[in-house]
Amino acid sequence: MANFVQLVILGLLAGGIYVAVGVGFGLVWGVLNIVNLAHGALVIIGGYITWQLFTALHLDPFLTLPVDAVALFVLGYALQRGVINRIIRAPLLFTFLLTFGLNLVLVNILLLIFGSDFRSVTPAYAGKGFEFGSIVIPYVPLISLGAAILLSAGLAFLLNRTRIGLAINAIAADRDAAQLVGIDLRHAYAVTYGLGAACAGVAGGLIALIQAITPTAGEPYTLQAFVVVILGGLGRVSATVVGGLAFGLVEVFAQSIPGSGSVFANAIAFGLLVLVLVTRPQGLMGRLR
Amino acid sequence: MIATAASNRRRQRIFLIAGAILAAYALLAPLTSLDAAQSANVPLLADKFWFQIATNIAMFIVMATAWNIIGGITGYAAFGNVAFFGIGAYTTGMLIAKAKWPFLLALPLAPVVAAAFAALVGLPLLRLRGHYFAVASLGVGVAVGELVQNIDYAGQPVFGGASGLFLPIFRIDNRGLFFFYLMSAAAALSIAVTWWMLRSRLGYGLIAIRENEEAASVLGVNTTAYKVAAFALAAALTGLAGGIFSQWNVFVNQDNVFPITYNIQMILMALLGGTGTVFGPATGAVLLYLLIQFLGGTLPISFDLPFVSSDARPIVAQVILGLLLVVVVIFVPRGVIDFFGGRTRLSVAYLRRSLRETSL
Amino acid sequence: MSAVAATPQLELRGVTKRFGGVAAVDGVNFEVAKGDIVGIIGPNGAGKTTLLNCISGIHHLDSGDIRWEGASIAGMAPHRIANLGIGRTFQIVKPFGSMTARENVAIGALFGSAHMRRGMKQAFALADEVLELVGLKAKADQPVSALTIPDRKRLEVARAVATRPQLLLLDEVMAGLNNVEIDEALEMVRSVHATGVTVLLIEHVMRVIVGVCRRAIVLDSGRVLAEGEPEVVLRDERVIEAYLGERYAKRLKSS
Amino acid sequence: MALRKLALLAVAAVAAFACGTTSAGPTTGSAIILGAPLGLTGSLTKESNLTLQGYNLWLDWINAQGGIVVNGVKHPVTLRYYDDTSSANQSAVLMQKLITEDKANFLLGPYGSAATATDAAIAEQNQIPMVEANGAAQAIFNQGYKYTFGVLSPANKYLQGVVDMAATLNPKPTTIALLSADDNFSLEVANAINDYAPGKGMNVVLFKKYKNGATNLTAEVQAAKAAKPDIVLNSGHLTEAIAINKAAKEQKLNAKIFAYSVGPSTPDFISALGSDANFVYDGSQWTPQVKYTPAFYLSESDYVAAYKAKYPGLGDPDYHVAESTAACLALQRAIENAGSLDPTKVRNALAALDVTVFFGQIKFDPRGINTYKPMVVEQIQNGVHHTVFPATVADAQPMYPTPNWDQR
Repeated sequence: MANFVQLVILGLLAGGIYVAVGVGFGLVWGVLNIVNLAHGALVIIGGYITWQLFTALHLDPFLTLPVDAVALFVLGYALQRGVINRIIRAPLLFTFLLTFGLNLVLVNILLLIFGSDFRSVTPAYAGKGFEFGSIVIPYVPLISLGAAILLSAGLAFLLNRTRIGLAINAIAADRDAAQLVGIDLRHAYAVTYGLGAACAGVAGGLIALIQAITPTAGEPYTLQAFVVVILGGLGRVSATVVGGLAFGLVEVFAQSIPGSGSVFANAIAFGLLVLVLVTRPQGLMGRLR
Repeated sequence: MIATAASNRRRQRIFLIAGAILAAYALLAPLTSLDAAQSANVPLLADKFWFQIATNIAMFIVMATAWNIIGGITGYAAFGNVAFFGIGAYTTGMLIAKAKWPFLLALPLAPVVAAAFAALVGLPLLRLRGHYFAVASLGVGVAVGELVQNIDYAGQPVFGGASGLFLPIFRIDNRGLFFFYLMSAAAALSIAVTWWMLRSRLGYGLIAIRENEEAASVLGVNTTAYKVAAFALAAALTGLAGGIFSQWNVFVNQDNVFPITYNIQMILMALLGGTGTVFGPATGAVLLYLLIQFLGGTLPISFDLPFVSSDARPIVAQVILGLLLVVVVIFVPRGVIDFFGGRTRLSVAYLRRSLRETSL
Repeated sequence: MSAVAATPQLELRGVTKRFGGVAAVDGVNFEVAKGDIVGIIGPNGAGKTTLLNCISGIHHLDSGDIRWEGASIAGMAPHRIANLGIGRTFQIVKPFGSMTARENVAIGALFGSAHMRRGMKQAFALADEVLELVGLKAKADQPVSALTIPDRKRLEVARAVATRPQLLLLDEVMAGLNNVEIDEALEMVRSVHATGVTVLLIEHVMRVIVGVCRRAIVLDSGRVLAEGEPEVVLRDERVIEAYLGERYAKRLKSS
Repeated sequence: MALRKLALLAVAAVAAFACGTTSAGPTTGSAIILGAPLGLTGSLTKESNLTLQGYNLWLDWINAQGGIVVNGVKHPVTLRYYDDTSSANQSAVLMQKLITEDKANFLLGPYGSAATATDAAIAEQNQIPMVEANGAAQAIFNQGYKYTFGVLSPANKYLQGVVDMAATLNPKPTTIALLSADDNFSLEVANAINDYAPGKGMNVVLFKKYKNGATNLTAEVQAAKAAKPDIVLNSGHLTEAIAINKAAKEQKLNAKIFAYSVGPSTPDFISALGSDANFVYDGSQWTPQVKYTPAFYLSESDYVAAYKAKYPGLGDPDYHVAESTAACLALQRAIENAGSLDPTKVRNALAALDVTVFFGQIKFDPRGINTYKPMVVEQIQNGVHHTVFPATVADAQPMYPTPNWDQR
């Protein structure tokens, strides 16, 4: 029983990262209809910013998260405004192509700047945690989960309670109608992508705390973001939170299947994804639009 | 599908003839490497490295053209077609390495197994649309590779496991030539299938599905059957390429035959050349493959980058590749085949028009 | 011929379709005889299009049955229903954008009625015939994007006619057309009907119903409210007051 | 600025040319061309760069000598390498290019077992010897290929040294939890331990495979914790080693020995984990502390010095670098022994090779892999790598047992 509880906790904690990775991806996909293959690269840029600030200035990694967010927002805004906006009216698959190209550019620029060394952020309190009998709750993943939830809540607030958020929702509902009521589409699109990038940056900061990063380390996260967003259901921040936590749980429980269960973690996750898509395309939490 | 004026027809014919000449050269030049040709003092026009390049190009022509059947003609953005390549490769690989079948007997089963698998997963998957189908097919692609690598029975890997499959080296004179022509035949087959499709009932049904699935169904198109047929056909061709690859490459494992990057590359090629057309994906495959090799510095025509150290050269090459993709996507949204079709000319006005059409 | 009178071509029995908790079509019963031309009217949201979707197999029924020449077609896939000889158009036209007008119509000829299936060449020949019938012959080789709205409506009808249907379901083909265009469209419907096709059409434009239909069915909130000869039905006090409102009532009286 | 650089380069080139012609001894032969595909971009960039460093170190040295001596003639050496973007299939393309277009006389291996397996088949088909240093999976060597030689100890030896060492310790550890990535190399390492440990009186109480490249290994660590082992062995790569070490600390998985097949030997492991890297063991092909009696080339300490001079700021060379250099040395000595540049003669000389260099003994078994050189065991002590086993080459005692996490 204690083991089961521990696994649930580990799953939820792991899910924190997936929530952070998923919300930005889901926002860009849901609102702009862009499947952002450069998401993983944006995540890792956030990781490198956190690492750089931690190494050079000894800043606490969690305090660097706002810096990640702002820097990535600016980068994301510029990418959308300068590049991605140019193909918004092209067929869907073109966003695959374009963002794949962007991913290649970003990853290799990181490789030029930072080299291929593995970088990791390990603050003094890393590895420590609360203990309740045999159950352990480590600080770093716990704070990461908190940060991810906070990030999602902030994003939800922004989308539902602010002017630009309402504009973004209007775009998601009907782009052309949104333009008719006077929304500056180019700006709103860039803001949306910027927000997605900012979320990716925060996720990257958290990821630098749990693993060693290299310029190519972001690619798996693009795949996982897919799964998380679909599991939860496209179009709502809260759904992505559920999807991320569910994905963490699935992964941890797949790993703890005795024998070679854990090598099928991806197969199980994607199998589940296909199952969800076929039986309930709106996701666990989503509404059909 | 638009009627072209006479002058456009003429231009189109010129491009077709030029393409045919190029293809004939590519297919015949390797023959100059034969001993008989060499002893007759025929100049060497293509060596083993060029077969290797050309065989790879033919392989990508098959993959991109096959993807075009489901992704371009039917309009279902399949994102996991590499699964069929891998299944084809493993089918042939298993039959040769484990069951000791001869290669030419094992090869025909590669497309059959791949198509059967596609039909099986296609039934539920093809009910999904748009990005959902893309993601689900990607999921299948990832999951299949993982299962093939890790499935054990009684403690022993069923499909060679992580060590992969080593096939005996196919002993034949002029091995490189043999696989080049085999893969080229597969490429020609895939193009021929596409050409036939676009003139057949099947092709019209699929395009109707792409343009409006509901309208197609009330006009009597059995959409499920047609979509599954397109998916299976794409899978069969891709599986055939995989089957040839397995014996050509000798070594088969997950890294080799289920690379996720192929999913993206084959789509890139089809889009770059022009989706939904007969020759577009093949053109895209040739261009993108040569571009990648050119930037990698492996072609005879090479280039130097000023202010870039030799250490940074490969990295900068990747950055340039990425930038080129971005530029092409933005400025040539209908693929380069558009310039050869006779309807449009490459000009500043064309670039500006494409930019305006797709911009926000 | 007496058998035809005994078995209606199309028969709806208690047809019900719900979305969430709301019944868009609620226990609808009616029959259409072979060779008839019937109009369905009703205010927006009355369930007219949903009813057509039920007949053509796009929606699955929640309850009830639809019979075609005596045999149930409920639950059949749309293409099979089309193959039986039931063609339809969409209110919001759904052309195949990358094709020419001729190719659009050829799709109908290629895939339509199962027992009249033909090869590529005959299909295109039939497409040309139908294009002539609807008056689109001159624009046969134009891409759909070059067609005007009325032409696209014609194309929608032409495509359905090319399936060689025995029953044609028309979903507001006159909507958005001006008076002259409506007259042309009316002529088109009459000529299609004259080739022996049963027609079931949804319309908002009353003079269409009055002009061509032998019978009208009034739908409201998913239920059949009245049925009969158009003039009679439209003068029915209940219909006028409950559905058509003051405005239509006045207009009808003045006409 | 660029112009001045260019001028300097030109002067240097002229000078080098002048020196070369005067000091090359009696005669200078044609250049020997070596070829290697390497993953200079993509997921294997780090390890591939280490491989390239190893090749380049030898290249500088041999060309400073004037080249490889074949029958009294000095042949300078050129290395041709291309970026395979970490793709095994591209590696095959480049292999063919190196053989056909660049007319490479001999081949050096790429990084990684998948690329090595693919390339081995091409070397075999073209009958050009390939000496490789970075594909330890034995499956490659079980195919009867005659032209592929691996200077490194095969995968099954990787962690056996740790088990051997553990057997000498007091109190003797008796239980092992074995975690392994699911790639071919890692599984060979793990399977070998699973077979080997019982003979040394140790039980494998947990054997768990995980996905290669996994970054969330918390459930694996949890399972290991439940098994309460004396030894935690991980067979994987740097990424997974770091993830497991972090998770073990978080979840208070304590054991007497933590040993990882790959990872701790790279400086990145220590820089990523800080003091948490202490006490961790790894099986290593080579360490800067080993003491062999080299028949030629540099001694261990000179090798380290040469590395630091050429690549300042990177610390000591790790074993990827050393084994890559060793591959070049094996090839060099075989060419010298063959007294010919004929591929088949050099291939035969490689098969007959038996020489000791700074990397250890290089001798190939009939399959072509070096089963004669022992693996050594390293431990990180106070942030520094020390060799702790076997005793003959050790420079420190194992710090045993590993204290609990809260006392580290």
